Amino acid sequence: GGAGFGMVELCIVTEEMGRALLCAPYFSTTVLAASAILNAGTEAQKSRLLPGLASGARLATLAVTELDGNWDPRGIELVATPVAEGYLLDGAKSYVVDGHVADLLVVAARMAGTAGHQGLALFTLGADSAGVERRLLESMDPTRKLARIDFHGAHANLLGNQDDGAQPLIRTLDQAAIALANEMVGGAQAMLDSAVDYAKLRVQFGRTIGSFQAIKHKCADMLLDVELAKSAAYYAAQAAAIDDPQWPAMANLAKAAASETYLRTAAECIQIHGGIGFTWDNDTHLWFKRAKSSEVFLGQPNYHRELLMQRWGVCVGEFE
Amino acid sequence: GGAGFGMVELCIVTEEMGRALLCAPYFSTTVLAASAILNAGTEAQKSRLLPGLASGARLATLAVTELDGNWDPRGIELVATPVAEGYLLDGAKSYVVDGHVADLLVVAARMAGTAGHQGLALFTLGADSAGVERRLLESMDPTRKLARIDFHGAHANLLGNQDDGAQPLIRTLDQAAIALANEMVGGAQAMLDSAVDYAKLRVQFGRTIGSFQAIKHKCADMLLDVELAKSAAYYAAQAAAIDDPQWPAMANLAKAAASETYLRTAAECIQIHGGIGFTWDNDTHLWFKRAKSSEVFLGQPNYHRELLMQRWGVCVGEFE
Amino acid sequence: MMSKISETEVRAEVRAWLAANWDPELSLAAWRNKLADSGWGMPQWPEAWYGRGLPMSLVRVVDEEFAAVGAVSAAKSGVRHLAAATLLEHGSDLQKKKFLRRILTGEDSWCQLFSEPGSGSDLAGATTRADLNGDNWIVNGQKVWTTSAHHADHGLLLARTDWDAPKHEGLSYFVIDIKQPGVDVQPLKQMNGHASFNQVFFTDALVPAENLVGGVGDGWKVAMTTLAHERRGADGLSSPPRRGSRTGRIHAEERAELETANQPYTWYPQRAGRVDLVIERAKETGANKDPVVRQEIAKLMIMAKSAEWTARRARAAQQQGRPQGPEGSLGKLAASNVARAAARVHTLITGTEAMLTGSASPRDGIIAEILVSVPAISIAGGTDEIQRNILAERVLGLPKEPRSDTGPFRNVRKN
Amino acid sequence: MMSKISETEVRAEVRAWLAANWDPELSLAAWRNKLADSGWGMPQWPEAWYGRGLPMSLVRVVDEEFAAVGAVSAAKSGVRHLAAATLLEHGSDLQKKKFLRRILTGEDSWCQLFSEPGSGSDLAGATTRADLNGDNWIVNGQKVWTTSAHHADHGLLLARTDWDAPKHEGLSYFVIDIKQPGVDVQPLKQMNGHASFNQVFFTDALVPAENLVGGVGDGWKVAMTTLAHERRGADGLSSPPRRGSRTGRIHAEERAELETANQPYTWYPQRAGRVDLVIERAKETGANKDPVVRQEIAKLMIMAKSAEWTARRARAAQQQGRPQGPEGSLGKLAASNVARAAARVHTLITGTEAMLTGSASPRDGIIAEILVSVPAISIAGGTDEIQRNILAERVLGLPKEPRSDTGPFRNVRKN
Repeated sequence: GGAGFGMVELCIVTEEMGRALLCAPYFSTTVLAASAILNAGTEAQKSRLLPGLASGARLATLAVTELDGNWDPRGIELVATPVAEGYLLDGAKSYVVDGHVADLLVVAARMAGTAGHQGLALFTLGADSAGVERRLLESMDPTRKLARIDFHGAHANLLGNQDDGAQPLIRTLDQAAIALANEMVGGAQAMLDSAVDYAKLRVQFGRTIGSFQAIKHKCADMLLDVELAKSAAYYAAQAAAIDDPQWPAMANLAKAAASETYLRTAAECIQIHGGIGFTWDNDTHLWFKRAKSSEVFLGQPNYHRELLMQRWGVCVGEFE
Repeated sequence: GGAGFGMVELCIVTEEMGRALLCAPYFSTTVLAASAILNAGTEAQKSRLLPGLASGARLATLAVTELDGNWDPRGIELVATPVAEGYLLDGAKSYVVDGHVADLLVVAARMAGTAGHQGLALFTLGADSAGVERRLLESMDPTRKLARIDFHGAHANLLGNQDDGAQPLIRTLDQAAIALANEMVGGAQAMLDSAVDYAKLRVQFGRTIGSFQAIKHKCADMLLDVELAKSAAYYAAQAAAIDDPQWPAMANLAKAAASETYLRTAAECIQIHGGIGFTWDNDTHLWFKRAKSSEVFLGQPNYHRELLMQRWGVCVGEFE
Repeated sequence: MMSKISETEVRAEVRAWLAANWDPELSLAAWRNKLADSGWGMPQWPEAWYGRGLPMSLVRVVDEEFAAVGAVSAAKSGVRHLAAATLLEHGSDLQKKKFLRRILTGEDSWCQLFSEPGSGSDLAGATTRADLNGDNWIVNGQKVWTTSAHHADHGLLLARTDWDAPKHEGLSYFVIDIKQPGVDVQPLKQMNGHASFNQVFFTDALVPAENLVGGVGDGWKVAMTTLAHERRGADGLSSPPRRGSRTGRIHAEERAELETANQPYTWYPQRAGRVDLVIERAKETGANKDPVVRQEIAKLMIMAKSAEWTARRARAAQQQGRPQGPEGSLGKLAASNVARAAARVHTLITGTEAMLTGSASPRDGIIAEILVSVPAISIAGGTDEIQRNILAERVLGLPKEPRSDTGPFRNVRKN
Repeated sequence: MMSKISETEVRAEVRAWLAANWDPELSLAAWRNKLADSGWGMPQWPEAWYGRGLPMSLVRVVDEEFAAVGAVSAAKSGVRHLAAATLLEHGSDLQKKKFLRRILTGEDSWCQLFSEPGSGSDLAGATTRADLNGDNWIVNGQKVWTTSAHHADHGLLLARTDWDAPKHEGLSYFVIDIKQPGVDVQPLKQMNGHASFNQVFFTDALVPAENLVGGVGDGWKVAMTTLAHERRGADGLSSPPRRGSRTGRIHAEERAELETANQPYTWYPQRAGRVDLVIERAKETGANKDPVVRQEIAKLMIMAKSAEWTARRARAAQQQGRPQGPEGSLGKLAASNVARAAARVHTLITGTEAMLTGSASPRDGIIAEILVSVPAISIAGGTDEIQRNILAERVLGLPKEPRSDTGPFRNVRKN
């Protein structure tokens, strides 16, 4: 068991999807929702909910962030009120990946009157439940669809038991950060390959541009950048898989490393392509936009760097 | 009159000294001490103290920082106690430029029981006064000598009148930052020139290394870097000269810009020289060490950047 | 003394002429034909060609008088003024006669046909061909990055006329009629959704022999004139603010003209990173409370301000007579660094919202447009790499690289 | 199965031999001569040459047994093992006979004479000349960056013997006696105050013809062997920790030997930036309370950790049989970036105190030594620029640049 059952396999898949820029709802259903259910759910809930997701029969997603786009669970304001059976959810979530198409919603909420990590829990409900209002957002990255979801007294079930508090959610977000880091290094590798291929093809001043030191050295730096980020992403996946106590910190490290690398590599890939790389018909911009969106999705690099420092005890962490 | 009488001229001199790495006690006597006297002193004090400094008959310096190396005047702890005539100074100063050879010391101190900017004032005394103990520090930069000075009830005179408070000191430090920024861009220009000259001379693989794009582009980036820092340093000097209300913020801007540029340029100059650039007999390291020491002297770049933001009102400044 | 007097004279003369002729109810074309006939539209042009041969110092006086009464100037926007400058320097009398008047009346618009898919950084590597057949040159090939070709009447065409000459010597320069069957103009959509440029395809397009500008093989030399004026234009010598009311038929027509002219450029401020928005955004989002963000803002502002003052120093040097030289590349390179840094800081400030675009996203989508437009600034108008070469070779005097594109162009490696 | 058996055999054999022969009261030389005679000192070497021809997999077993009783190993430090590896591969029997035994007893020390003032990045551009005169080669020229030449007995010399051959084909490889009048060794002081290297001047220095390693003109090929072993050595294959007491004459002698061997390298950890000190320093100075500093520490640690794990991935790949290739340049380049970033962060943490040096400065001067040593890491052992070329050409397969150093070396441009 442990945090990372199947983490390495999961990350091999996300890396490939990042490389090929596949738009399947894998991240929302498997990386986010299924992990949340695995981390928080009772055995009964797991066996009721997971098969449908695994078979692809149902799509699911996890709703954490709210309108302020804050990824720190302590910022969650959506309220769950206990009723006869289950809970009523009131509030708004945003930046919910595939939230407009998901059949099942896993929602992070807090008990009325609680604050910080106290009183946080995960809930599940059908996306078509009464009191659920979904709106597709216009996202820069056409390959990662986002939705805003408003809850007006929508009826939901508690996932697992309430005294687990924030831990299952935090663990899910850390796992997702590792999976995303691996997706990003896949994309970064694709940008490096594309840049190098073009540099070998494109001729200016009677030479392939790849024979100019300016381009050669740029590509060498991209290679180093990508190799380093890959090492971080792979290491974090391994650490989670073996439940190394360091693994949550490694999630922050990998996410920060991969974010910077992916964006730099995508930008350099456009630069090496020159004007053509800035055109719509050249696909490079799709990876660039994915890199941009991945940079802030699940938290910006500086957020993860600060978390890393706190988890390493460099400063007194208010985080955990 | 105004803050910047002669600032432009002063900065032309410091830029040249930075370029040639002159080790005259100009910065301590003219930039620091004389400015402090001009900013704080009464007419009588100016006419008594300045001629000797101008003629070079006496060396002087300004003692601000203490053992913690803090450049924020609010951190000053050295205490001045009023006596029958004058004051007694008790405490320690460090990183005092040319403090070991100066004849006249200008010392920043606070009245007992005060805090923050309140109760700060400048005092003068002869370096040979009773209760003054000086020790030359071992400084990385052999061209900028530093001393620690301990005061044990040393008798000193108040410079100007006490209710001016911290303003003359703050103004002196801002002027010094501008002068230092100009000194630094002079040094950076010297490093650029040296790198370019060597790149035109040195042959590897049957070509001058200056014909390789890796070196050409490095030099081009150095040029841009130096030109930008120069513009900041010159602009700040001008702003101070005409007493533009923005000038103190420009001091922070110029100091931060020049610090980063000087260090980068010196490091790249060593890199372009290769192994020989790392040897003692090659003078490049003298500029490198001056760049390193100038980076933190009068406050690190991040300190000045934060001050800039506060003075621009980007955030509520606790500074002024 | 001399110039002092003639300044007064000029001022009196233009003032009198405006008093007698300026009428906001005229059509744009009618008014500008008056300007052409009188020479007041382009006073620095020679008297023989719609001008009055005045020195630039006095042109300022004329501008001031036009501004004072709010009179509309001759058409100057876009490639138009590059065409005029090039034709004045290298064109035949016939060409000047054919084209100059309708350039300054604004009745014709122009586009520049230099860049090709295969020759971006390497402009002189153009492979669009022009072959002389009787009285006509037959043009075949493709150009790209052409602004406003879709409503241009004429194009400034750089084409290869000799494949055995070295690269720079086999090019010729033509004025080509865009509105002919052999010319196909297609819009080119960019990653930020705008389509500011065109691709232009030539299939046996015709250019009358009389439209060759300069001699056969002089194309590169003539193109240099066009590019020099383009660079100078980039400095943006702005006219004094116009006084007087903006009502009247002519102003409506002029506004329409300007709108068309500016349409391709609406995203250019975003391409440059919109440094002007950074501090406002930090305050409105509360990001200004984060010391880490403040450091990044400060780094950006220091770079941007220093770049601004560097440009100012360069202009000051020019006003002291030093010609605008390769230092231009400093500004270009600085602009790239500033724009990239600004995009980073805007992301840092905007956070998760940076995943959104369109009118519902921050600042009506302006922030999103910054993020997807900045990549163009280090490419358009000469890549950063080209700028570094220029600075290294022409400012620092570092040696050129060994060339691989000498000898007959036919034998030079191409795409 | 086979190797399983022989592992047991080997373990028994070496254990028995050690039981019979290991004696901490022997002199270092006496003990190591026993090692040479028995072949247990270099079991991977051929039986003909002081070894036992064991595969590397079994060498580990021997190391373990030596460690178990705390027995001293053959001399391996410094250039010595490069000399041995090179001679074993390219040396004549006479040369092996002359040099190998005293290499592994440690009685002779060696230095490497490749780099020259005029050929740093371009090692094959060496201009130190060797001219055959009867039975001797006469050597004239200068070498630099030579570690420990001042107490070396022999040098591995790369010198030019043919000026009409192309650059790489005109070099030959020699073993030269350093302790002769024609060889003048001068220390070379660095900007950090250390003098870890020497300059070596040759004035009609003599090399007996029998000391030519490989054929005339094979110098570059032979030097490649030396450099390959140097790179592999850089990976640092560490032996198992030794058990047993450290008392006894032999251990004292060994400690002295190691001290001399390591003396030039005391500043190398500082050159690499001492990332290990960063977090401690942040805590002891209170800089850890500044979120801006924490961001910079995090950026550094992320880079350093990622570099560490990248090296680990490379080693893992090698253990799966992939040869240690140009990926080595990844680690070299990463180390430069890490060291520079570490120097920045140490400055940020140390603040004004960074103006000081020497024993009264932070960490007894270690911090100051970091700041003035880091510039060496991007130069020594191949500049960052060279590493980028290697990565671009050998890993990414990007084309080489047009060469300017072909043809007879006599005509190639030099310093």
